[in-house]
Amino acid sequence: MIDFNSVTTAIDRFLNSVLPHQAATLVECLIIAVCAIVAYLTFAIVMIYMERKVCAAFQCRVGPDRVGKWGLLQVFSDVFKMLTKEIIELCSSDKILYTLAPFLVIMSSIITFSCLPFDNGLQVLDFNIGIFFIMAASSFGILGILLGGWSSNNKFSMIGAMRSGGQMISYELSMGLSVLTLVVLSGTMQISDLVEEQTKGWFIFRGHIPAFIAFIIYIISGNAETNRAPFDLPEAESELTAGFHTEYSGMGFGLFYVAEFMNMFIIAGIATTIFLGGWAPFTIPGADAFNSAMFMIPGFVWFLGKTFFVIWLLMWIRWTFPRLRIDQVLVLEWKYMVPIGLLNLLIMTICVVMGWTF
Amino acid sequence: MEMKKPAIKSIPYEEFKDNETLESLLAEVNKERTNVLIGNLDDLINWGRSNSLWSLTFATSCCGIEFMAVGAARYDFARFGFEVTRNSPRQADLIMCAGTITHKMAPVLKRLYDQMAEPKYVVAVGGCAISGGPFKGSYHVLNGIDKIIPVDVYVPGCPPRPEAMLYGMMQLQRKVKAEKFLGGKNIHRKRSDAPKDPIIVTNVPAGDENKNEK
Amino acid sequence: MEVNFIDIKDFRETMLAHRRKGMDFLRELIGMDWQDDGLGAIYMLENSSTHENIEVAVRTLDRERPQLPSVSDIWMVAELYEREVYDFYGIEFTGHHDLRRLYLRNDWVGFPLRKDYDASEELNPVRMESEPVEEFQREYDIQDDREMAEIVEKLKILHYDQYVVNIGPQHPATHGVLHFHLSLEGEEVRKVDIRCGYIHRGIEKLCESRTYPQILPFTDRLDYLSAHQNRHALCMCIENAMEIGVSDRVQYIRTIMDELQRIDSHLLMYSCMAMDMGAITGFIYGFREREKILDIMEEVTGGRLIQNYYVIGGVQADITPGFAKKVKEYCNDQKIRIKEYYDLFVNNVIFRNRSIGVGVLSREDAISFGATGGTGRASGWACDVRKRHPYAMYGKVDFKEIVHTGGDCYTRLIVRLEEILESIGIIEQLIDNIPEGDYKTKTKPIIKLPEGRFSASVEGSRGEFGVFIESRGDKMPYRLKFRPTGLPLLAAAHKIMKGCKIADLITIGASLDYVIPDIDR
Amino acid sequence: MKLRETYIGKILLTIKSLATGLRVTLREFFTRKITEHYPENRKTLHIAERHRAMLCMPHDEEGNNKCIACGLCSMACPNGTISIVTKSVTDEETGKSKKVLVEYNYDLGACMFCQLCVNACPKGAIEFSNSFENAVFDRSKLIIKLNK
Repeated sequence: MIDFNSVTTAIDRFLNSVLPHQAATLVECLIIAVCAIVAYLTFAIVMIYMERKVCAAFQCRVGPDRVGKWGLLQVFSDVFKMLTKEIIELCSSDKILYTLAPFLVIMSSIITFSCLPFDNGLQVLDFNIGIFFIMAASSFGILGILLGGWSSNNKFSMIGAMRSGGQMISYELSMGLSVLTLVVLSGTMQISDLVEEQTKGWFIFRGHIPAFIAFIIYIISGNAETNRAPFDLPEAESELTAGFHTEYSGMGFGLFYVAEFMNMFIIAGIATTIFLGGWAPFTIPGADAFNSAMFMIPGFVWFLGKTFFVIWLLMWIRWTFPRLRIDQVLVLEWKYMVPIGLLNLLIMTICVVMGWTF
Repeated sequence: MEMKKPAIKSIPYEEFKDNETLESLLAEVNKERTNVLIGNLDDLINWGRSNSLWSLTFATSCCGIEFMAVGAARYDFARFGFEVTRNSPRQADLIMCAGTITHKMAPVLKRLYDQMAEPKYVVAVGGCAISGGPFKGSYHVLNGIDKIIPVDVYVPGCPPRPEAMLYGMMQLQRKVKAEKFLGGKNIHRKRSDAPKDPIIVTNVPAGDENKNEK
Repeated sequence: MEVNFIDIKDFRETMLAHRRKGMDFLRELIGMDWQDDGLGAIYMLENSSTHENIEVAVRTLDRERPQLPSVSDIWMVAELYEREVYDFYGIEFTGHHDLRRLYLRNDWVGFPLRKDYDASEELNPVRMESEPVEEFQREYDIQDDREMAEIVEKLKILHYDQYVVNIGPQHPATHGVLHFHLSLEGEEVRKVDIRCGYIHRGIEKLCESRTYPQILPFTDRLDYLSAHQNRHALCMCIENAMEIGVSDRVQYIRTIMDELQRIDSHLLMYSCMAMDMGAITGFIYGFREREKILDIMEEVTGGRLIQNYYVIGGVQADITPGFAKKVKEYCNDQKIRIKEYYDLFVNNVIFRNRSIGVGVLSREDAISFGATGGTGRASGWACDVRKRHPYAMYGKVDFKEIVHTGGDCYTRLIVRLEEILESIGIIEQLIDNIPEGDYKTKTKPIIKLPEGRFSASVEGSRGEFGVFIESRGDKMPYRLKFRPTGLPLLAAAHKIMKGCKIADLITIGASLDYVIPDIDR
Repeated sequence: MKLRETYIGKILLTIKSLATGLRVTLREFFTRKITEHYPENRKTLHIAERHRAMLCMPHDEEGNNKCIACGLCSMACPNGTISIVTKSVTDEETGKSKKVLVEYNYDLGACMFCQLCVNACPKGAIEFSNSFENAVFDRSKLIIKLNK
């Protein structure tokens, strides 16, 4: 198993020898920031391309294939066009909040993005309350959407913002419950320990039934958290033209568009971390020969493979179901997801206390 | 640096129609001398803009159904990168005016055009948008949308086939590639035509309380 | 068709008498300008159970302030019909509680369909500023002593401090350019004010200055999803008026083509309903089958959406040899594919929750609004013209008329999907035994209809489409009126959409399946 | 109480109906795509020969056409898209003056492809072709001179 800790400590030692301590940490922070943002944008581009190709595959058509070899350069041309579009300043909107909104959404998704365990040492933030921090960081993204909707002084975006507020805040609850169930199983909240624990066996297998139910609840509430169909009420095309980002043009809209895709990547990343064992390879307790073969494959390949499988699952759900109405969204949350989540938490604690987990 | 003839995949340059107007556009663009760096950057931006033209879902009558058929599985304009049809004029690059524009619809179309972000384009699809088509003599029909907004490409037909619409979009791609973006297309035109005070659709009476309303 | 005139004095009593005798379906209200005989209106009434119909007319000689008693309290659809006649002829209907122009702008000068209307550009230039939406409803009611009714501005349409939203002319889910002017309370819709006219092209005025063969292309562009049926209605009306015999082969071809167009329109209705409710994949699957029909149509008629296929006395060109094989191949494939729609969208629990019990239209309302077609049949009213007044081959083909009693959005979609299977059944009965014969009977180059009034009606894809021609014997009609299949649906929508949520408003609009150019003409 | 009303029943029915929907899209994910690649398949593209995309006047080898400049087509057209310029020529043998076609202008932008002109032409000089690639940048390019 390649351990990136050695690589990072080597860089740290080299920098400290050359520069004074403060300068070394500053340079390290700069390197990490640049790597995080570059990784963030490349994943965004890969995600947009994957979304358009997978959506086309589900709809028996071909998707972008004229720009570049199989349409690979399509998203780059989208990025160039988005950068060169004029940003319209609205005469009667709340200027400060209007420009602040996209950055709030982007900031919340970059912070949560950097908590994901790509490989053994490749993790930017690793607090001992890791999962709890992710929950907190991902929830102030809602602020951005609410501000964006309210400040653009457009009645449709106002309705879209109110809908998104109601929906995302209530689905934080069931997402928190399903994560709590897994924390009960694993016993720790630190992400690296969580994944370390799963090298012996993924939690979704070790936690058998309650873990699987938690996984289903997590996928549904993750879908609602990122405003994707069948919960895409805030930017429901056919009802509110373009929902909360109706008045945004150029890069303002570009930030919302990228943040939506990256939130989906983060939800899939967290699902892989706590359910499917992050960068931990697939191991069967008995067969050591098989396990050692599995350990040959590097960690981040495991992590990205599983994440993109979960993303494919989310896209499958998006391109099949019609949209829910706002009262059905809330009824589903408060009457079905929260009770089942609480019951599941109870079952999991009983299993852990009695030791029935693998 | 010379701006070369815009090329479209798998259709040779000669087989396109109306190359003369394109050549005159190119000649006008190549008048000033641009250095190599800006020229290449211009080409890159134009390549990006021409391959990702997002159209506004604007369909008033029969051509709208063919516009949906172009978006559906068989002709699929997602292959060209136009897949994302935006509903809000702020995020759309072009208006594909598919259908008849009547006197009552003309101010709405003009307002939508004003709300779009620069650089914006207009494709007139079908006989009604080009010249009023079958309803040319009617009292309520506008004889061609080029009377109120500048039109870039005309796609004749009533309604034009989906392939003809794709051909029209490729013509627009060639026109986008033959433009000078830096110092040309992106200079903010002084919004002279933009209305000073915003058009109020519901004129709001100053606070008169009409009590008999429930 | 003969029309009996009633004196203006006892007009309302005779109308109430007709209504009590069971004439509960107002098929059409035709405004007329007989120049020196004054302005008037023709009412086509029908008894929804015995299918017996009467034509009644009333006229007034005064041309400055023509006034007729309103019947909008007897038949609810008359509310919109009378606004249309006011818009085109300037006839004020006393007792109508909301008489505004339906299609044209309020600052439009003159009444277009009057014979003495001058259509000069200076009088009505293209005005570039949107007009402010009018605030008050205008009601004409006769105070007891005075002869003439006065304009009384009463109820305010939309109050200023309500949350007023425009689901406006350009909107992805209005199936065209329809303008919903809503006042909202949170997600609930308090008050709906539907404004149309954004695609009004003045087709009926154009028809008065065109010869009969030149009028035919307009019918394709009215309701472009029942192009064949509309054209069939006009050709049938002209052929009946001039007693031109049409060969059996043409009757077979016309019936098959009508049914293919009906399947095409129902597929589009399913696809647009799926898209409006967020299932874009359902939309793409519906269009995949629809493309197969468009291929068959293009091979034979030369056009995908607008076909220009029927002419007076037959069809433009004979069917191509491979036609029967392709149609049979398509019908078998469609029977399998339709199961896929049920699995993907119709039996989906999200769709069922969002559409069952939403926008319920009762049977009496359906009849009073004259909402024919799939919408009427979903509310329990057997209003299929192919059964009421059989034409072409429909008398000799056995098919079931699908009538459900649910009346909500879910039933309206189910009725359309089952009608697709019914239409396939009809096509399969006809496709194998198309008789030999000439595809067009010779007609004189200049077609002149004899004096008199003629009408014909046909089952369009979304309702009964009627044609009424009043001819003075020359090659152009004196007055030509198309019965809009969509306008009654809009009147019904006006009533159903009160009190629903925004998402329901879009679902109801999609389930009613109206086509705006057919409403505005 | 029927299964449909109970709490558990609703959840099970929901899962069953969602699963059937997912199965349909999954099966579609792996089926062959039906998209026609328009610009790539231009050589083999099949357009119905009855499709009306543009009016044209067929010429035989020496370049003369069958039009006798009678003007029936422009009268039959509801939109006035056809305008004919003729000049009268005195025929040698009979000495009578005969109208000869100089210019046959056809406005493709206003045509509604209703085929009334082709039906009205006594000599069959004009017909509709199915070459649909006519999009242009300039409105005046849509007014085409049909006769060579």
